[in-house]
Amino acid sequence: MLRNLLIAIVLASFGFIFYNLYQSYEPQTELTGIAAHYAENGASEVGAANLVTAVVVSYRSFDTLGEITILFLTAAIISFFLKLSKEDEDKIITHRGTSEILQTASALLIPLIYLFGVYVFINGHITPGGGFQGGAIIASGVVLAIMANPNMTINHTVIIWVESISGVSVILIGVLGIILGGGFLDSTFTGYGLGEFGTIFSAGTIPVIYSLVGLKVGAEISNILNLYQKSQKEA
Amino acid sequence: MGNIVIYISITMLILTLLAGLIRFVKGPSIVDRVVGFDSMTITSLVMIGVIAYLSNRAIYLDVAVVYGLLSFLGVIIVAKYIQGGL
Amino acid sequence: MKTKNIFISFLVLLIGWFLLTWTLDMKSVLIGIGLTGMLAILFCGSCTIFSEIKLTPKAFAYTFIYLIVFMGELVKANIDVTRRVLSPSLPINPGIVKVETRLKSKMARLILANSITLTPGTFTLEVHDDAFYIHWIDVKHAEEAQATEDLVRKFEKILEEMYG
Amino acid sequence: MEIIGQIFLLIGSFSLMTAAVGLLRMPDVYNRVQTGTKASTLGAIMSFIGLAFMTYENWGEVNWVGRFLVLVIFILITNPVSSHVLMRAAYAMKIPLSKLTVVDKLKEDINNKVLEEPKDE
Repeated sequence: MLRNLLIAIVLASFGFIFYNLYQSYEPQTELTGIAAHYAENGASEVGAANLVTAVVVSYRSFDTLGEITILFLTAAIISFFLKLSKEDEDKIITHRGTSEILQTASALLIPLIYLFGVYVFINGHITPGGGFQGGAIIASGVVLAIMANPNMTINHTVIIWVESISGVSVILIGVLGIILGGGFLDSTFTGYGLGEFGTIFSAGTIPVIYSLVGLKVGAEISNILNLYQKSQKEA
Repeated sequence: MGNIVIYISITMLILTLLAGLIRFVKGPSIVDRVVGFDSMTITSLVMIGVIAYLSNRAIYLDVAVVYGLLSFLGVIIVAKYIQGGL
Repeated sequence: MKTKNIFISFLVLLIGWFLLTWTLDMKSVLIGIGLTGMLAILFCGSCTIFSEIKLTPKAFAYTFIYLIVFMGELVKANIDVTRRVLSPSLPINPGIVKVETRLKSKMARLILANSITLTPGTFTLEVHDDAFYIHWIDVKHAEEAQATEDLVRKFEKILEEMYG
Repeated sequence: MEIIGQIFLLIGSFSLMTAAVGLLRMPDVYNRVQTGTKASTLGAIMSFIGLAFMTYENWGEVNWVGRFLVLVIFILITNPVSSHVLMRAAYAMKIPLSKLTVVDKLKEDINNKVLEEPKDE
């Protein structure tokens, strides 16, 4: 009784707070300062139909580089704490067998999920989405594979190579931006052109950078998933 | 004429969401809750479709595909979890 | 065999790419061909799931027939559910029955299970070798042979033509 | 074209509503999953087909049809599979069947040792 009363009081006070917030909210009708510059010149300077992508990968791509680094550090720390012993790696999980229907359906769906993830990060500049989202979709394909077959192993060497090569390539493209464009990680090279607005080869190097980011994110999250799966203790 | 149909169907979709919510709150077992939630997810997929039609933006449908994928994975993970171990 | 797997997966993925991009722009098509080829080589070398269908005109004709039969059953299922749910007395008579299938191909079994799930009043609950355990909302025949005749045969005949 | 789309959309939302009513009225988990899955699958498919028809004016420039087709195929594959997995889990949890149940062959086969018992940890 008392518990329900407390819950009701908390809900009511939340309602009060949100009502006040809603009452005093006045939508901003005009963009100010740098936002106005992005909104006006984003399409012509960068050539991306998706303005968020223009900001994330071109104007503010140094931030994105930092985010990738944070993700990499997270993966490294998790793999440090979940360090596998030899018997963990060879362990065979014996739960109740997975349903045959789920196994077949996952074999059917996994290539399609990968295709969708690749589509999301290659078309990051003309559709909603981008590198991080595409990488997460690829990792969800890995989740489905693990669900359907608990004893699946992921090839560590391949993941580490994909991750390192895509990470280095992002930096290399950034350095190329200093030479050919206006600065580090500038996505508009002189002489390369922006391409036709709204097609797949527009917006300079954004599709390339996003593909590399997507591969890197997908590989890192798959690695974390694999570690969790293997270090799971028998229930 | 067109708008009336859209309003009617949106009303029905909201009723469906409410019914799913009731089942989600009430449902005696965990499976009932998951079923209610799944029904709510599918209804929201249709909602996203209707919203995409109303605002004339086809790219919202990509969001619907991702949402459907995540709900599918969610149901499977919960089902695996409640029968012991992932 | 492996080449056939990769090639058919490549075609299926390419159709998916066209559905997603919906353009015949030269560059997009070329990128799609490259990507789907890479995906097919990397992930579909050993998956037989796409290539189990027989590549004969007859099989394609039966695929078409199957789609029509399936759509009809789906609509019937919905009318059935509506009738059951909206009638005040809730006319249900549920139970779990066992049926046998002759199908061996994994894809055909998946399609059969999904079709049973989406047809009036039946739901695949458990699969064990050749036995499907089906939750039937309105049990008419409890014994195996009769239930198989009722629930499985109409799909199985067509699927056998498609997948052999 | 537009009229066809609207009819499809109405049928679809009505099916979704039927699914919801089924979720509320049915006596046990298994029957709820049954009605829920069937009606909501058909409802979603019908609504998407209807919306695809309703956008016929700009099929050429914008990708409506392809995305709706992807959604329809995706729902047709995943929805029955996820419900099947869920119902299997419910049976493994030994959630009791409704009192109206007349026959349970799966139980008989588990008792006769044809099948192994689903482990509930």
